[in-house]
Amino acid sequence: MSELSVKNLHVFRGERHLLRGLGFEVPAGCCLQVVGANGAGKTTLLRVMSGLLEAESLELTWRGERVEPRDPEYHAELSYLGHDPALKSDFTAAENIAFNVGLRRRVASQDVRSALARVSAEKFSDRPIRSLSAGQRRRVALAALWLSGTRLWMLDEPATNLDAAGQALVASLIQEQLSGGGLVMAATHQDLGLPAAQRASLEIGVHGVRT
Amino acid sequence: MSEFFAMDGYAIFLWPAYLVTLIAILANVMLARRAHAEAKQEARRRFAIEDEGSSP
Amino acid sequence: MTVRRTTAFSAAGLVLTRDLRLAVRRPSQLIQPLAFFAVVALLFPLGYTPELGKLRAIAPGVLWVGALLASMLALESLFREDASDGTLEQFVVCGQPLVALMAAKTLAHWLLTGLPLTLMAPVLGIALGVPVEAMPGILFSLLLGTVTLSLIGAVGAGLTLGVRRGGVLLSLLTLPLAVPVLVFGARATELAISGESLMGPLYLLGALAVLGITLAPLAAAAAVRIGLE
Amino acid sequence: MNWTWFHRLGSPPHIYRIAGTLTPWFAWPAGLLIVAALYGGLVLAPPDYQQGEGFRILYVHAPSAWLAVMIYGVMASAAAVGLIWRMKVAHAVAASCAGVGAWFTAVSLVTGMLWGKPMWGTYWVWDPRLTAQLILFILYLGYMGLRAGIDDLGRADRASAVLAIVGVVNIPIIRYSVEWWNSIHQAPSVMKMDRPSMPLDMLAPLLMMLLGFTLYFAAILLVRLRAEILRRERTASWIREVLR
Repeated sequence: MSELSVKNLHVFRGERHLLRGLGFEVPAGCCLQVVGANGAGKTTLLRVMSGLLEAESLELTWRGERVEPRDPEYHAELSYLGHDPALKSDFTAAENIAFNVGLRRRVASQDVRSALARVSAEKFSDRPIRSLSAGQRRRVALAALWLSGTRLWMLDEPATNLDAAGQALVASLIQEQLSGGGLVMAATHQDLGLPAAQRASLEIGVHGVRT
Repeated sequence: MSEFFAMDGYAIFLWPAYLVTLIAILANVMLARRAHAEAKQEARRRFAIEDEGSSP
Repeated sequence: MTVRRTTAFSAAGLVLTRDLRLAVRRPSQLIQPLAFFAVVALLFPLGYTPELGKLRAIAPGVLWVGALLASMLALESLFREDASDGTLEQFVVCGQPLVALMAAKTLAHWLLTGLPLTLMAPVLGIALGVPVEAMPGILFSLLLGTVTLSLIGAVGAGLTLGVRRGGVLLSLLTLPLAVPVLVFGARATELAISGESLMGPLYLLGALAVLGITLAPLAAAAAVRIGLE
Repeated sequence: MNWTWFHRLGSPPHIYRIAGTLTPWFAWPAGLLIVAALYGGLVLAPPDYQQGEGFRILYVHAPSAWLAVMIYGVMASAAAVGLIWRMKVAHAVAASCAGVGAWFTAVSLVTGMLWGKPMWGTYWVWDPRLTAQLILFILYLGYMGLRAGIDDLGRADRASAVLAIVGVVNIPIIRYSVEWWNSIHQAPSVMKMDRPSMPLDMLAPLLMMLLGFTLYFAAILLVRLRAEILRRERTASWIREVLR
């Protein structure tokens, strides 16, 4: 039985029956790449799995136990990176990371610096987010993700606004997470350069995946 | 009969009150029936879209 | 590396300090409700009468309606900013009880708007002919009242999160729920001005505050979860 | 492709059918009771020694006021059931209540004012019960405004459910605070008519009207419920037979 399994997932967005009876499994140390046309429901799937969106019906099993996607214990082991990086524009990168990760676990300023170094964002760590470019902000968000040390990552287009080096950073962060036994669900068309054993893909069609 | 309607002077307050209540009762009957009819109409439209959508 | 998980209490503390530090960085937002309250209170003499004797009679109503509308004004930004930059979503997903974080945000909102409004009321009271001896009574009743207003407002702000142009709806939802606070508060102020004991309405205001503290964060958490979808 | 969502309690197709068969069983008795109560109230009941014939407005005012409060209670409890057990049918019931409730709150206000005019010479009197009904009307407007403001039906259901529950907790507090506010300011009070002291031939029509209005509401609720169920069940297969 794999770490994360989903059965009978039905989601409506307004009138549209977006996800119809979706089911899949993600073993430990594996990255499930969610692909599909725009508006097919990739973001919806990730938000439902993160407990941010209520599904019509969903049977979610996490580490062998049936859980509700809104359960705080499940959330404690999950990180969600959405379209906009969760950063306060009046704070500096360091302050933002200290807060976002601090909500989850004790964080020392040394940890924050090492996270910023991991995403090579040291040089703009003390400037308010307001003054950073979209790509730089995305790097700061990735630093917080890396530092959070959660087991399950839900990434929605993680490489948006990133240059080639940035995309390579995303791939290496994911590889690092997988080698540590973690799981990743990423909605991205980017080739993450993962070996077949660590990669699975889920096609979300306009009519959703038929069971 | 006419002194019944006069309601010894209270007529201009009493009958409007009953009229307003009657209007509310009838309006809600009509609104409820129309809501149901509209819901059925929408359902037919949805099925039409789905049937034409999913047939290959 | 052993990872020591943040307790709910310290997470709430983090949210509280974050909001206070954010407010310090952009003080203009703090001034607006106070300016609004001052303008509302000072319009009455112009619209009614300069005679302090007459103004004193309507002072309780003016102060409380003014405080109510001013705190309503500040509610709009309670969640909207965090929702737009994605940080509110992290509150839901960070594994901490959302109720605790909502309580922290509401407390921060009260410290930044309710408390300043309360401290400002006596000053405006003087302009409305309120005797100085009444100041403690006014302060204390507004202190309790503004707490409940912030709590009710948090629920309203959460519910209207997912609504386009939710500002007007926020007031429509919040004002009827604030009627008890207004009634007891204005009466407490009236008694304070006339020098009588205001313990009665004060207890009732206290009761409303306690009820608000226990229920409002729960409702606000549910409302925000739904509003963010 | 055939899928249906099974809810533990009251699966939608089942409720839809029951609502259909029950409606006439509520509608007809309601009609008869109301007509009988009208006759009793307008013809048989003696005039009030104080308010004369004017008191007969009671027979439409009191039942409307009762509906206004009772419907909010039904709406809030349906909302609570819907929120706690995630039952769409319960949300459908709550959605069906709001319109009727607001209507009859308005009726109770208008009839209250028409009753107050001969008594106090002015249409609006800050009588505690009238004031409380006015606030209740604003609560209904807020509820309907919130529902209208959210496009997604599921989200509208849950958000309005939270509001209904918060509202119902506050209604007794608001009523108490308005009564308290009235007592300290000795404002005039129109509705001194407390029911038990009324003689039987005055009281009987009132009780019949109350029951008649309640059954009437039940009939309206069932019709609206069918509409709301169809909206929420979207393209469930059982709807095909219904539409045939």
